[in-house]
Amino acid sequence: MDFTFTEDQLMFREAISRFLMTEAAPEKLREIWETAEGRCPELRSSMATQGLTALSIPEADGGLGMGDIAWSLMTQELGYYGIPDSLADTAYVGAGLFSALGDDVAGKNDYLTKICDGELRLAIGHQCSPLVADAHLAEVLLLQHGDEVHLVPRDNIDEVVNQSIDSSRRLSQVTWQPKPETCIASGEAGAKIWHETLNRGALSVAGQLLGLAQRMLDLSVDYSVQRKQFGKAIGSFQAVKHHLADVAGKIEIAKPVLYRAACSLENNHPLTDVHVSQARNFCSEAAALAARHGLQIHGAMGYTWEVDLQMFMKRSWAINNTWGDSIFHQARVQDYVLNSDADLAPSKTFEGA
Amino acid sequence: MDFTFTEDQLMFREAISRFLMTEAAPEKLREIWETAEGRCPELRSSMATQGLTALSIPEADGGLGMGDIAWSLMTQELGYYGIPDSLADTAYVGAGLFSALGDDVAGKNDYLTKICDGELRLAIGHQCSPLVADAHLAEVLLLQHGDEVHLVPRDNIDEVVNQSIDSSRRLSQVTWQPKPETCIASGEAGAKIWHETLNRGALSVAGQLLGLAQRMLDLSVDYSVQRKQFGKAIGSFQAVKHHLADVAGKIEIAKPVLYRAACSLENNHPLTDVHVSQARNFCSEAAALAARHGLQIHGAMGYTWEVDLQMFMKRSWAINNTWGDSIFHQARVQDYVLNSDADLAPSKTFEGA
Amino acid sequence: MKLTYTPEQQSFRLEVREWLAANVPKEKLPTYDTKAGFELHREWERKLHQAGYSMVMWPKEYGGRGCDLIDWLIFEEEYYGAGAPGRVNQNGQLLLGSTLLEFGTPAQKAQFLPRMASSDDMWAQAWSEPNAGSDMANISSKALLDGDHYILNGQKTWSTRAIYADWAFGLFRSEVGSKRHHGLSFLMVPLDAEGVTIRPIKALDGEDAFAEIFFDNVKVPVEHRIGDEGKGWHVAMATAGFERGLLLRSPARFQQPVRKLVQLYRDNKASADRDPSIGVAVAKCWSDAEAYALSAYNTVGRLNSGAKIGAESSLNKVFWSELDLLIHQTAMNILGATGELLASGSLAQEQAYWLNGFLFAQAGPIYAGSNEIQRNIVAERMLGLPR
Amino acid sequence: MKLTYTPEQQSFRLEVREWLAANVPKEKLPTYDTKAGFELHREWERKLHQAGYSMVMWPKEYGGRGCDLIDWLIFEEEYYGAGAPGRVNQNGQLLLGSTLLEFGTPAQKAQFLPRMASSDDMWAQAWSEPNAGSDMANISSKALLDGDHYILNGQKTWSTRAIYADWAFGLFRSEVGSKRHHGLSFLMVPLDAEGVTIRPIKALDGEDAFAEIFFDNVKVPVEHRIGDEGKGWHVAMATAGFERGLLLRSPARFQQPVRKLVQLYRDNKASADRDPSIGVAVAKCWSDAEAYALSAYNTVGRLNSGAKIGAESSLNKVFWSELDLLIHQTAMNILGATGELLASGSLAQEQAYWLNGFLFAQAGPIYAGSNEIQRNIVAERMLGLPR
Repeated sequence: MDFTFTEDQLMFREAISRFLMTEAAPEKLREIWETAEGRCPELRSSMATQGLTALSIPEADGGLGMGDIAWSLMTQELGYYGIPDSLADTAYVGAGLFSALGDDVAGKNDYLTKICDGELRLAIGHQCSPLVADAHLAEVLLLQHGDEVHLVPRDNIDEVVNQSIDSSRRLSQVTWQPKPETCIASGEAGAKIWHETLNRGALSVAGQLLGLAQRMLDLSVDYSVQRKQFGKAIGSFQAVKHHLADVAGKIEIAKPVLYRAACSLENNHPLTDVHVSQARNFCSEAAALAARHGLQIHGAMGYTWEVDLQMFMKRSWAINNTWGDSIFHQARVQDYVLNSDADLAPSKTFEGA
Repeated sequence: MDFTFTEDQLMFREAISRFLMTEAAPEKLREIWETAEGRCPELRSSMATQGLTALSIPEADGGLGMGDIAWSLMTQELGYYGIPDSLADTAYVGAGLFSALGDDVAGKNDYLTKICDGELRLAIGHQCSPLVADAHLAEVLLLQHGDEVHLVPRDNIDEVVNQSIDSSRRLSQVTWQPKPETCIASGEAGAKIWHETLNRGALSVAGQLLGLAQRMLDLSVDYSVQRKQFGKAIGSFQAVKHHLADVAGKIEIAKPVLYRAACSLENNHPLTDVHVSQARNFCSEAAALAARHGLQIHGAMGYTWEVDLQMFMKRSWAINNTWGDSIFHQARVQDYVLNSDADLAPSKTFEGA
Repeated sequence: MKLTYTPEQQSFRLEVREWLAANVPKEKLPTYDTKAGFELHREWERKLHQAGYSMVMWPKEYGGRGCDLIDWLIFEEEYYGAGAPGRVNQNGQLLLGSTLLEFGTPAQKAQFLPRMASSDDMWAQAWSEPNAGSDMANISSKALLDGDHYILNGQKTWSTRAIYADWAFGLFRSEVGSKRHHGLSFLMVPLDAEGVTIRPIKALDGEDAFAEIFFDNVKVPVEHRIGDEGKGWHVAMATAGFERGLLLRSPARFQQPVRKLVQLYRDNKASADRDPSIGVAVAKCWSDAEAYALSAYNTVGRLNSGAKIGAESSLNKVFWSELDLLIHQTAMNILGATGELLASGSLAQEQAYWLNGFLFAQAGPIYAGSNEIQRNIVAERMLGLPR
Repeated sequence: MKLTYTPEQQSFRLEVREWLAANVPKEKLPTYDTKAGFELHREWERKLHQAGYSMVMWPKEYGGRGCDLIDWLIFEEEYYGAGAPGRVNQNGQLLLGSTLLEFGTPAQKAQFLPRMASSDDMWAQAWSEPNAGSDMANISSKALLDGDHYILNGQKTWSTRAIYADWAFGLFRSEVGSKRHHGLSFLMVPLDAEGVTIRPIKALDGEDAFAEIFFDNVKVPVEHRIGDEGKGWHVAMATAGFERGLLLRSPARFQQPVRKLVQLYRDNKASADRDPSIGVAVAKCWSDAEAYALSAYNTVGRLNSGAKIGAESSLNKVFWSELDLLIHQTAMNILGATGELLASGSLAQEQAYWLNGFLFAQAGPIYAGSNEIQRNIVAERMLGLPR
């Protein structure tokens, strides 16, 4: 029983954090938000250079061979710095999907290598949403058709692009024709892949939401120390203190829940579904409260384009219902507690159902 | 459209309030709490002398001829002063039940007169609860058997008395045999009487809960002004202010909801069920928050027998699930909103379904 | 207590309903936070005014209809129920209008109210300053009396739609060296006056919804002061009370989105019921909006019996702003993955209604005095807790 | 990260489970807030101690078992899971015990810990004073050094079960004229010493759960001071941290009632599901209790890696106290009309479990430092906001 990260995991997180702090400062994000595509190829390349795209790739394929546990730290960093990129969908969720494919799938290793090198842009269309994020830039799309997994070149789809409240996001309605030659998994194997992909996507969102929550808390703490009203820093008012303490509480309690879910997913725990949804719910709640109280503490300033808070709030609102919406994840936990006959004794925390 | 009380109604409330303030001070309540029966016949008599027992009785029968609207003020006073008596069950709910009986029911007017004169103690057993309050002292019991209303002398029942967290309350499991000679209403008429009785009981509870909430708020405000910590009155701390402001908010919003429900019940509004449950829910929420924040502000003192707050908290906890529990009243509102096809346009506030 | 409408009230309702059915634009007007949208809303206001529906509770001589507050509530129910356009001039009409009716001279009323009712004059607030937000008394903009004029210098901010407006009203420090609530005067300023500079502030959604107003030796005649010299705080507090209270946010303003929320729920019932907290929240939204409506009718009844609105207006403001958050959060939960979409896309007309409402609701606990300040006011003024 | 137990941990769990199954009293013991119940609980503690389960994480030489914190969590899971009696001496064992282990001299440890482990000595806290509740530094009880003794004068209050206990520990002002956190010493006082008077305080439920302790020239040898003269605040703060943190309220303390709540829900599903907010609350209780357990294992992992617990312990305290309220409020909602019944009646064994828990939960946000104070601590020490 050891609920800690390895030194390697912690050091890699630290390195990525330092890197993103300089490479993805808020001014840079604003620039990217203003572009037509909402994305910056150079940023992706530089993240690849840092090894982020290689994280999930098996060491045999030239990657770092880390897994969901390591990603539960990294997605927090992507959230914290508000990275406007589909990196997690590609290098974490997509890489996980490719890895789960049979070795007979043509080009599987090539794709993994391209992901590892930061050369592949992909988009994933899961039935949990009618929208596909980043389809406008993807080279290939991984698309769901029932239990089938299809790997579809961009040329073979039609898309209508929508804008999001988060100016960096593009969400497409994708029309396409499933064909035998694009099908790379099906039946039970395909269903399992989609099931696991949804969990991985949800965990990616959870980590990003938690990072966003921490960023919004930090911005709000800074603001409350600087901003004066009634002759003193607003951070000295008890109402402000308690708002921020409550946000800190939501963040701290969400962390172990996220980490346990990552551990369950990495180890095929029988209750992975419940653990992932639980993690997503806690992280979602942390981000929602961080946004709400963060805005409240920023006052009217927080409601402006000029102050950075807005970028992180909007990201948190935008991704909150992706990779399974709130209803889906709440229902998975409720069903387990209310409609199963699971023994919920205190000794069962780490056991299967 | 006139959402105000008459001068008569307001003056009567004022008179009752002044009367109870002196006759039912906390020391008096403590005395009654210590008695074996938890009730004080003299207090009932003196309330009768003030006209409280005559409130619902038609003027023709020697009463004041007021109705649910007036009672929505009076029940608040009973709650505010924590009156340990089944007065509302007798003089409001019971009187309403007798009044609804056919004129052919033997003794109907005698019972009304006895209620009016403060000479009758009755208890009501409705299927919403397995318990009958005040059966241990009742001369007669009004008991439900399906759609039938039975008027049963105390001698004809067996009872097992339970104690409540509220030391003044006695709740009995009553065993009895329905007989033709005790049946005073049945069929559609009986069902209607029980239906209306439940609504009236719930409204009585709602009013008392609201009065209790106000009392707990007042006690907490007093305490927070007197009690000093860190060199100043705790009422000057923002956390305390906001706790109490939130209680005040719950109380103020509950009032018009209570009054509207009373008006609906008095006037047979088609949505009376929904309005009564809505009122009970708002008043219940106000009392629950007043207890929670009241105790929090009193700190450990609030957790003692010595400080008066406990009597009002316990009353509020004890009666909260009487005359329809929380589940019942929440479900009635939810069903209306979620499962009916009611038009909820802004113009429909005062219209029927 | 009699909670039914009189025949007169019922026929007023029908009359309003019919007029709105015939006149409300079929297509939603573009947002009034853009110049084009602003002017289209002004046109709509003129149309309303011509029909006598602009300010139903003002006296007829000032462009109103002389209705009582029950009629006003009825009007609002019909107005929101019909999905009619947002009221672009309401900061003036409701806040300054009420103030002028109470404190204005006959000449001021005659000069300003009719043009406000018709929206020939559009008004912006000039309350906040960079260092006077929640601490509203910390005003430093100056108005020095110079013969029959004030000379204004300083800066106001968070002035809603000031870049498009004709006039602004607010507090200025008119007594040199005065502190806090003392020595302030309540002034009305034409925004085309020499020395006025207006810079837009881009809001969360990218629109120029607010502005900063800079005053550089702006000359304003003494006749544009409301109330006595140096007594502006008293006048402003009355206005702030109106703002927090009933007028700015009539119950129908929340009942209408609740009605749409219930419809959204009913349309998506199979999916929404998988998480029962959704239905619970929808029912709570209805119940709260209904309670707010009841509270409004109750307040109007008491006002008609001679009562005054006190710190309850602060409770109102906390209540409706939190309700508005819950309504829109619940809608976002029902919409799920498509909730983040802007109106410009392929899927998103309904979504955009909710997303815009969600964004605007986020500001509710902040504007018109933050909810923290409102709770302080309730605790101190209503409950008597020490400052 | 490896979230599975070692074979040793698994066999420790089974060993504990078997012992508890064989030894936990079949009938619930009477409340330890009465003298008779107190002594029955003392007997139970002795039995636990004889089996080596009293203080599993203390060193063996002091009556413990030398287990690590993971084993302790396992023990707690089994202990609560078995419905074993409440720990009557835990204020001493967990709070003072931890303090002695960290700050005690070898002689103090040898004298006090074994008798505490066996509950031959029962301990009461003596923290609060009438004017030092939330403002814990406002202590005025005095301990004047006189040769090799302190002379104690003053009053303590809210001392849980002090009328039955053998010893008390707390802070006394030992430097004349000192203020706030300075000049305090941490002392242990035998409650049968001359000059000690104990008066019970009747709690909400009518039992003598607390007491006031009066000190009238009570002589206490210098050897009963923990830590340095005048440095008691530092020692006490470590103890308070333990209290708020993990030790006092292990996750199993909440997981067990949640398990029973889920059972209560399942047993009453048809009725409870009429209001879906019940099921939502039950699921939230499970999820929160589970999260608290995960947080505990995570904290233990970090402690084992050399980290210290800081202001997180304040977050813990807020979290579990609010969870406890929700668990019991939800149970009361499911029980409905019978929830108010005391155990003495005809219907009410199950009800009384929940009612007692409901009442005790009400105190959670108050004791061990009110939740308002905890939130201040988080804001100031963890987030760095100004005082």
